Amino acid sequence: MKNVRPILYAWFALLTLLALTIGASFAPLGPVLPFVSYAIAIAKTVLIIWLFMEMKTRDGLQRIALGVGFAWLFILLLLSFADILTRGWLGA
Amino acid sequence: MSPSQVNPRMSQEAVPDTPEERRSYLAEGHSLRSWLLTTDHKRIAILFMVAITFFFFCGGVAAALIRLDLLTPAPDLMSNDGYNRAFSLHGIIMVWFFLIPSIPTTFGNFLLPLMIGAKDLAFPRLNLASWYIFVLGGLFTLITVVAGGVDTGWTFYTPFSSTYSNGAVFLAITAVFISGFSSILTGINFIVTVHKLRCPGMTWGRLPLFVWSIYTTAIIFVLATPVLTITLVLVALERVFGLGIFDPALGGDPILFQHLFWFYSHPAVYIMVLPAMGVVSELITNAAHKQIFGYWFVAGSAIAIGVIGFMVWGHHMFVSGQSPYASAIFSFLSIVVAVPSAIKVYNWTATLHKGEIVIDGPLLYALGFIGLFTIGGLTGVMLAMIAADVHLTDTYFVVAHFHFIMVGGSVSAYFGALHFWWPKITGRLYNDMWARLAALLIFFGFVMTFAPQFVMGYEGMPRRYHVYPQVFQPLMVMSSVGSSVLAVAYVLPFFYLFWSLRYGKPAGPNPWGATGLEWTTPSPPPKDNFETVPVVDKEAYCYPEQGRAGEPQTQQAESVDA
Amino acid sequence: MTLPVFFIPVEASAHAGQVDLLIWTLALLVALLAAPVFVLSAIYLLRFRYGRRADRSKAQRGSVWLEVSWSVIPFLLVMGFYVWSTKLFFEQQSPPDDAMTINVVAKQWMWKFQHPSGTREINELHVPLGKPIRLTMTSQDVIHSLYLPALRIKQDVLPGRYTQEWFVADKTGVFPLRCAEFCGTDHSVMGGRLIVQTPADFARWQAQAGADRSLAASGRELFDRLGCAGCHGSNAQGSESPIRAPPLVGLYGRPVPLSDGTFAKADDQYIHDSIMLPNKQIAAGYEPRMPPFGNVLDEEQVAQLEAYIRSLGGKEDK
Amino acid sequence: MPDARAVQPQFPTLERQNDADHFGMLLFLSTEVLIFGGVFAVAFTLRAEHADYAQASKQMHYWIGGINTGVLLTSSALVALMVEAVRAGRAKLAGWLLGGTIALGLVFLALKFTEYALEYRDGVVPILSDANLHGGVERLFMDLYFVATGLHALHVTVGLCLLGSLLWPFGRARRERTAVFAGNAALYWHLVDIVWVFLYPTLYLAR
Repeated sequence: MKNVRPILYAWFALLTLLALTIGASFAPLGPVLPFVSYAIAIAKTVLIIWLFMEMKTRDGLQRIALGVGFAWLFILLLLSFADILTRGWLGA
Repeated sequence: MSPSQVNPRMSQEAVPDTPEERRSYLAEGHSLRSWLLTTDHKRIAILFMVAITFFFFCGGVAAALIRLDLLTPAPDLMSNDGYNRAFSLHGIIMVWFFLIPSIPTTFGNFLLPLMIGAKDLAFPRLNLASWYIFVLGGLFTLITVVAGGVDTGWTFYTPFSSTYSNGAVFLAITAVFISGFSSILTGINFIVTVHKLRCPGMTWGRLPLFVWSIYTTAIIFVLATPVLTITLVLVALERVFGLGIFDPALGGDPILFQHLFWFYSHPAVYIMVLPAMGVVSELITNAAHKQIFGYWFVAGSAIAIGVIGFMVWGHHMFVSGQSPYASAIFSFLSIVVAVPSAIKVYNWTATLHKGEIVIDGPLLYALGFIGLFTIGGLTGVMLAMIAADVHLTDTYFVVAHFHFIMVGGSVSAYFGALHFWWPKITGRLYNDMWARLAALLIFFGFVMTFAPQFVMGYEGMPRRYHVYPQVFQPLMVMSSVGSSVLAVAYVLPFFYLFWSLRYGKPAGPNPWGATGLEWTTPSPPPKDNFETVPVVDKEAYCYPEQGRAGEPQTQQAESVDA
Repeated sequence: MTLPVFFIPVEASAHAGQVDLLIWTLALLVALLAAPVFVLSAIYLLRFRYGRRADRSKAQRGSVWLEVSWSVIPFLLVMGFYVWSTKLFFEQQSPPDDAMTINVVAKQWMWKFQHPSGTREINELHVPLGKPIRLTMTSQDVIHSLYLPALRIKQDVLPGRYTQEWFVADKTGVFPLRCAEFCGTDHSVMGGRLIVQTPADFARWQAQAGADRSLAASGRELFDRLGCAGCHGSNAQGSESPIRAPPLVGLYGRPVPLSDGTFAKADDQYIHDSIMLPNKQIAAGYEPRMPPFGNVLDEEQVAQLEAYIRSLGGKEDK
Repeated sequence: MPDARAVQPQFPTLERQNDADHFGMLLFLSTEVLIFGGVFAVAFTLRAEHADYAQASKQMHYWIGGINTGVLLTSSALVALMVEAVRAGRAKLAGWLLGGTIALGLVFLALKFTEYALEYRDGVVPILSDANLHGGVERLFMDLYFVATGLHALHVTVGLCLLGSLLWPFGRARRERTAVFAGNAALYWHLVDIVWVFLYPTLYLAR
């Protein structure tokens, strides 16, 4: 049971981040809020993947197997938003 | 057989026509139960083959109805709704129940473990589950037909599919949704198998190119299908419960549906064509009896197609109301993805150089693939040009373009694979003269069917038209006549192949003098494939330098006593 | 009847000629790139077929130079076409400012056109020769696509959104007009005619076809009938009571501050959405009180209201 | 449940087999990422297109969502500890940790359905009870809310079934095979957690 301590630290960090994200949603951040919210969500995800899902100790292949899903999601979002955000730039 | 019917590519050693000493996978049991509960990848491949052949003919009947109806510009055979249902079912069945599973689930399933020296796939029970899921999806398709069919086209564009269509959209979506899980499970199974079950010595650089292709296809299965799954769920919810997601009347975005749909459906085209490319690499090298030209370029281009293929979907949407800037990006990326395809075609041509080429059935199918795929691919480059696409998209030009790739290309390769590995699967040799005849008929019937459609499309004939302007009738008739030739050519192999099951000569382990590990096993292979774990010490396609005069060898190490 | 193979279908605009040039040059490129595959395969099949004596020594197993050259050269060739075609496309996407706007409403299974003069027609589109025409299009139900093969243009027509295409016809005559996006039962007969006339003929036609009043006047009438004046003021100058609503005079084409701190340009799409889905974007300083008219109005009426609001002045007064 | 002796014939060693199981599970999780990715693509797109899309999230019971996030994060930590315990051969401790995880999963579902009931009472459920839904965009938001959380709840249920199937053979927890299965079930549970980590700011905190 040598990995207990990192798991507990991670758990503590996750709950702190949760408090932070709730707090941020009440702060007057305006249009910056989504970026803060999702940055915190990504930080949480990294903690879960790295420590809970043990990607820290896994080989490259297994990291790729999980990472590829996120990478492809990024492709999907990036290119569909290339459309959605630039619509209507050339007159209506 | 007369000498003209003897294939010189085949080894002429006499094969004793006696029962195998070891039992083949086919002899492991003859009960229905022994087939339906099998976990043997070879038997599951046969199960898939039976299922997709059935759907191939279902989709073919729909195609025949369409072509028959289009003989005249007036609506005479079917009503408008009937026609819409016919082409929708043709598309749905052919795409999801024939083309996508065609080569991966049959030859992929059968050959992948054999080619890498494994006893089975990594998850045999999952493999069987994959077949049952596929059959369940197919069952829903048949229920859809009974329930009156569906009239959305295979693309299910919203808001037509979610709100306005009067067909059995929910059932059709359920059918495709279910079959998607079959793809995902097959994909995971193949990827894990290639990574974890290669036999000793089978390094990545020694993998047969068919394995590279199937591996890339599996990656696309795993990464593209989930997006289709969730998209179909959303459309179904919108249809059944009236939720607002893509419905513009509620503020939803119908173009978003097209983005999500084509994120799957464009890579799906590569699901159809990559395995075909793998087959052609095998067939060409064996016919030329020569190492492939540029192994790493051919293997690498498969991966490149698989990855870049995910970034080009927007070229289906140049006139959809997509932002012109996004269109410009997608147009550029579409040109980029054409490069690895070109590399493959040129490498196959170069492989023929200085080969010792036997022109027989399998090679003719492979050449048919190369010719039709080249035309289909290059017209695809034309369609990637936005200004040209604005005129040509949604016309018969596009119909011709993708049929050249998916039918002319992939189906030719499927038949090529069927002929090349038939002796391995069944242990019998067929009559090659008939094979050559069928291959030529398929090629010419195909060109006659679809070449006129390029012209019609350029002249402004939109696709999915039941009633069409009189001026197009001559070309339509030509196309319909061609399709009847094509129909005969597709049926023909079933006769001589089934004939060979009973009357064909026994094949022997390696009738073509090929190098892959699958040819070191008896034909048909025993249940566990290999008696001892094979060891590989040679690269793929290690054909002797002296051509056919040299000693045939396989990738298996000589020193290992089997 | 002769087979209409290898002929260039009628071109009714300069753009059509350019697209044809592009397509035929591309066809040439296709032939050029496919030729090595077909010719060399045939030669090799003959020269190196089994049983024929040929020099098979020193067969190459690969060549990086060859690989690079046959991937880079075609790629650069095609990149030239990319620049050409994309430039052509962007021209086709940017209508000139003096274009005459015709509103197009598609519904299952017909095309409706409204001229600025108020003339309406169904499945027939009369346009004058030599004048830039902009079609502002929307759909009442599903996605359609307005395809004018003689002009080599096509654009999907979406529900809830405006899309546009534009052209200058340079040949008089009657040309086909088709729906290119599958839209249901009678998709294949959802067509019509594009009739290009000389300006004089066009004026004669318009006088004959008649229009009781202009689009803007119809819009004004609608504005009164729907009771818009109750909130927006009888002359659309805005009102403080009983409910505050923004003034519409001088609105068109201006940036509008929104409640979330951003700005939106008061173009046709903005006005359309403000009528049909008023909660989508809320003008700063006003309560979201406006009822949605999505179930009350059809797209033609919205176009009339827009014409009225345009006529009240604004930045892009046309 | 396969045990330590069951190396399937296609694998040369047990280690390779375990490796393959693990690898297959990770690939499967990638497909799950993309399934939920489609939902997020819809959420982001609609938010980009409608200025007041996020306004609708003001009426969510964000504190229930917040507690639920904490519940899931904690259960995730417990299941990670459980895997450690199984590996260390401490079956009894593992059993308690597993029980804790499952209990927290059930708490999550209970809270989730309480929340649905509250929303029904508030009149913000499209179609069923939409008295207090103002306008199309709010409706659009709530539609996606129910799709996304419903799909997530389904995954929580599947995850609970997976973990629950560990309970019975737990007497054999010390065996290698079970540690692999436990590890894979835990991976699934972590992914369900990650999805929620993104759903929470998307649906509850998007003011």
